This record gives sequence, structure tokens and C-alpha cells, in this order.
Amino acid sequence: MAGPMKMRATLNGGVTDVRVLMTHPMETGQRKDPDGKLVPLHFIQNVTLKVNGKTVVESQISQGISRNPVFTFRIKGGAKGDRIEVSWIDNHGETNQTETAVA
Amino acid sequence: MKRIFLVAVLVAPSALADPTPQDVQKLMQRDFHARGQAGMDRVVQDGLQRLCTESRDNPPAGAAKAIEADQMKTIVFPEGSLMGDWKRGESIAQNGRGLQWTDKPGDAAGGSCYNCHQLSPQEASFGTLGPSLQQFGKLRGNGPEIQRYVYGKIYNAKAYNLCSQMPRLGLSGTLSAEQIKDLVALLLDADSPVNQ
Amino acid sequence: MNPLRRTLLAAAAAIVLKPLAALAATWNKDGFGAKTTADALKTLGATQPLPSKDLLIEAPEIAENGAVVPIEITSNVPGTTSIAVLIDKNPFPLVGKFDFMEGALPFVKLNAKVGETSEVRVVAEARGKHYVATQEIKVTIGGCGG
Amino acid sequence: MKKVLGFCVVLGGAFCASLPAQDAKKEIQRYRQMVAEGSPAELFEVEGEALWKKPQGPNKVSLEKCDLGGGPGVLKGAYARLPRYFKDADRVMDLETRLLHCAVTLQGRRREEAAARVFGSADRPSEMESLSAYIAAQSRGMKMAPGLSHPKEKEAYAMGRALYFHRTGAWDFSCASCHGEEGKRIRMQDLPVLYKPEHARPVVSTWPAYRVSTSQFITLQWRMNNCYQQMRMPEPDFGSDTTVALILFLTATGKGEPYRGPGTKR
Repeated sequence: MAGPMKMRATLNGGVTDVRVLMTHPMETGQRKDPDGKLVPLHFIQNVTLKVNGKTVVESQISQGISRNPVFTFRIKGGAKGDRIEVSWIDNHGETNQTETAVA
Repeated sequence: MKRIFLVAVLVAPSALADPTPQDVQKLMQRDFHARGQAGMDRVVQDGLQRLCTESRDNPPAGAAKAIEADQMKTIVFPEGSLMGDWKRGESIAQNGRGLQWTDKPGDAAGGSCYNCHQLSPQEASFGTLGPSLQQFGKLRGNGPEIQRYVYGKIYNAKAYNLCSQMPRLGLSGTLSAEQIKDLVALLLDADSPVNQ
Repeated sequence: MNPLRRTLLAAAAAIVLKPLAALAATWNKDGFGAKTTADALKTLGATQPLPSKDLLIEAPEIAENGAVVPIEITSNVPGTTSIAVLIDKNPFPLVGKFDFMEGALPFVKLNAKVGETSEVRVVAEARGKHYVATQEIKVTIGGCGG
Repeated sequence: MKKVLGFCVVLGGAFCASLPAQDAKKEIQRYRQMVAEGSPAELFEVEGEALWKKPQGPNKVSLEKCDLGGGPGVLKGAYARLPRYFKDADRVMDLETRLLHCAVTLQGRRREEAAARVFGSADRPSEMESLSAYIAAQSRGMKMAPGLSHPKEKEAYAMGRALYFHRTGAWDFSCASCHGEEGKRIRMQDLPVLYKPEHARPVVSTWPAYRVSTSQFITLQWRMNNCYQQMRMPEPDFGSDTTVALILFLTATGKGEPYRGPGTKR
């Protein structure tokens, strides 16, 4: 089961800052576990940001992104209460998503 | 047991007398447990540790000289040259393992030298707790006396400076005679990067 | 890869790759698989990007640890629709590509892994042209772990 | 973390020597500040909240009635006032020691079971780590004010200071061997002189913390444990008077500082 996500969307000065944190190991396939076995490649490939159901940012990322990824995006304008959704899918097909309202 | 205050110790904010090293040792003997090669014998202070603790590393000269002399006697000098291979010395200086409960007794231990000293110019990640040793051999030559001094200092630094923070790497069983000779070479050998 | 993902990617690859509103989550397999910056840029059609001072990189010159290097990117090039982030010296330089649609500002802040001291290279696409900015990040491993 | 080289190696040659020390220091500060802004520490707070509310142990009870000093279940500002004396246990406790106490007394768990895995890994953080993240976060902005009035608190403070300067172990170290002199470094790691308030304040106000190099969330009990390991000492018991006395001494030395954690460390 995918670990927790956390997101905050704050409106200031006509721009909404969206900060999203995702629990994910982002394994490069090069790391060895304590008993020397290579941990397989396992990383988020796509992150999608939607505002009121409409996609505004489509991201493609690699295992070069740090473990437990943290992204900040910016949305033009936006009003209190707008529905912000972020979802991800990784190379194993696992997914997770979270949503919040603009504060 | 009347508590003796040897030297002006930091005054405790409260009227309560500060715990003595004996009090601290008693608490440690209760609150610690052996793990791996790290046994409970390590919780028992020896005379040197006790004097340095009580005096906050400023021991009275008389007492210090006596213990330094004892410590000097513990140094075992191997036969022949005291200079080994500076290349092996460099990896010993880089290696920070040894005597921890996470180190298996068979594992090669290191001197952790780069933690506290600057040595080869190529290594920028060096510590500053100890003096820089760059150009050590260039400045002091590498004759028998300086070899003996460096060997002894690594084997038991406290024989030369009682409350030094440098571990007694030979006496504690961390480094072998061979490894110490390689470190002597790292410091004194003309070809060593330390002396370029 | 499970069968569903394989068919999904095959379908996506068949369509001309324009950042359509998420018809299918595309992932630039060749770009992310490229071992050099030049090869990665080829997959983005950005072989000769124009240096631009309107493409801003905010990142530390020294990172105490290469595992997490914060990089903030703002594109003031008018009409920017996408930003790609590459770490030149990484085994696979391309670490991210962000497509911005109506409503989003061309801005992203992320944490990247930087294997060794390297240039961070940002390539923005605006009105069919590509622009580039770079900054060097020195990586050391601080600390005294026993 | 590569175990082959116990201590750390610089990648990319001797660049630091070419950069004036002052710039290097300033840039590393900037790095720390930017990392702290985008820190996954909050993910552990989310995990911690779930554990705080999760019924566990034979009694199938959550920790929500645990008294962290401000009354059963009171979280706001609790961390900022720890370590302190607890009448019910008649001893001074830090956060983790108190959580273990509640796991045993409220949830009915056996101490060995509850303390079996107090230090986790990047793949599987421990309950103690996530709970510490959640609870510490509830004290953000509040001035740190550990207990220093009760006789047992004064005794623990004095013992903590004595421990700080106590030299023992295979390498004759005390805490002050490394944390004793201003402006010193181990490798690239600056060493705060923790018996001085101005050095202790920025430290105690940002623990516990997320460590970027290992993606782990680390606590003060872990910090004491790991330091004694590197001092070539045997292992301190989790939540023992020794560890609590040291944590009280450090927190008291940094008291008055507004809490800014959970922090982000190298």
C-alpha cells in the first residue's frame, strides 16, 4: 500500500502555491539491502496536478528524483475553495492521490 | 565519603553538589549493556580518564607527569624500521571503523585520522579537532627519532599529553603494529602525498 | 511491467507526442534512458537550445549531501509550455520533464539526486523554440558517520 | 550509507580547498535552508498521527489518553516542556521514554515488545520515530521550557552535565571531546559546543529531524545511542536515566528558544 501523501495549497498575491509530499523509496536499482541483495528499480514516473478537475501540470520524473519526493507548483490566480488534486503512478503500476482546497 | 573538589569545576546552578565521576560510573554500570565487541569493561574509568574528567583536561602538573610516565611504559616498539607503506597508511587514515559494536572483531579497523586531521592535500573532507599534519615529514625529516616519536604518539598519545583527545590507538588494540608503521610512512615518507 | 502498462505505453507512443491533456500518462522512455545530456536533449527535440537569462535556476552552489539537492526553476520566457531538468554527470541525466497547461505557471521546485559535482541543466520550450540555463552544484558528503 | 568507508569521502576532488572557507560555509547554510523548506519530515507527522490514534496492545487502547505532562491527551506544547518529572513514574522522562511508559501502562504492552524496535530504517520507520514527529510538531513556535524546578529535575540536570564531560570507553572520549571547542569540525561536519546556550538553542529547537542522507527520521534517543556507539562505548538502555539526563542537560542549555522542528538534517 502506498505511504501517506501530504499537500498544502495556499493563495497569496494572485498565485496559488501547491506543495505536495509523497512517500516513495524512488529506488535506482543500484542500492543493496542490508544482506547485499540489489533492491529493484522502483520509482514514480508520472505526477499529475489538477485544478477543479482540469489537468494543469503533467510531470514525467525518473529515479533521479530524491526519495520521498517533494514538489512545489504554482497556479495562476485560483480562488479559496478551488479543488486541487495531485496523483502519481510508478513503474510498478502502483498509484496514490490526494486532494485539498485552496486555503 | 567526603567529596573532594580537585580543581574549580563548573559551578552547578543549584546548591546540589555535582555528581562525582564515581557517581556517573555507577549510573553507567546500571544503564548500559554490552553489545557486540563493546563490553561493559569500557564503562570503568582508569586513573587517566578519571583525572582528566575531574580536572576538565587541565590536570595538576605533578599528577599528570606521573601518569604520562606510566603511559610511556605501555608503548611497545617493534624491531627495525618504523616506516611501513604510505599507500596502506592513506586507507587506514580514511577508515573510521574499529571497536564499535557495529564492527565485527575480524573487520579491518582504521585510525579515523581524517576525522580530526588534515593530511593529504587531495582530501578536502578533513577535521580540525587535531592540528593539520600537512608537510609533517618535510618539516621534521624522517630519521629514527622522529619515526619513534610518531609511532609512540599513535600507539599512545596520552604518554606525550595526558588529556589529549587523541585515542590510544595501539594500547586500545584498535591498530596493529603493521598499521601504525603504515601511518608513520604516510606522515614521514618523502613520496607520501602529505609531503608533496 | 504488467500487461496493462505495456499496452498503455504502446498506445501512447503511437500518438504524435504533443502534451495532450492527459490522454494517457506518457513517459519519455528514451529520454530518461539516455546516458548523456546530448542524447536526452535529442529525444526532446532540443539539440541547440538558446542560452537565456529569463530562465532562472535557484539552487545551492554546495550540497552537503547529493541525495537531496533542492532546485527551483522559474521560466520568464514568454509562452513557456514545458521545462526539462537534467543533471549532466548523473548516470541518466534527465530527471524530470514538466508540461504546463492553461492555468499553471512555468515553475517547479524539486529535490534531485546529484551523484557528483555537476552542472544542473534546465531546458524550457516556448513557442516552438528551446532555451537553456545551467548552474554548477558541488557535492560533498558532510558528517562523521562511524 | 556505504559501510566500506566508515567515515566520509568527498566526491569530486578537493573543490572545498579552492573555495574560500567563508563562501563554503555560507553556501552550505543556503543548502540547509532550501532543504528544510521542502522537507519530507511532514510525512512522518502524518504517520505519527495515525499511530497516536491506533488502538494497540492487549487493552486495544490508543495513546490518546497518554499524559505527556500537560494532562491526558494534551499535545499542544507538550514537547516544548519535556524532559520533565512525572509523579506517576517518580522519574524524569523525555518524550520517547514517556511514550514507552504509556504503551506499557495504557495499552498493556510488555516493555520488551514495545521497545523491541525503537530505531527504524528508511524502508520501515519505527513507531517511536513517527510518533515523535507528530508530537514534536504540536509544539512549533513555543518556547522550550524543560522541567528544572523539581529536585529530581535538578539532579538529572546535574547528572547530565557530569555525563557530558565524563571521559571513558576504549577511546577515552566524553561528549566534550568532540563538542567541546568552538569552530571545530569532524570531516566537514561542524561541531556545536552544546554546553553553551548559543550553540544548544539552534540544535535543541530542531530535533527530532528528517535526515536527508539516509531518508530516516531520527530522534534524540537515537542520537544518544549513535554517539555512544561512535565513542566506542557499550550500548545505553533506551529511555535510561543516563539518556534522559543528557537530553535534559542539552534541552535546558538551549531553553527559551522557540521550537522550530521537526527539523531537517544533513
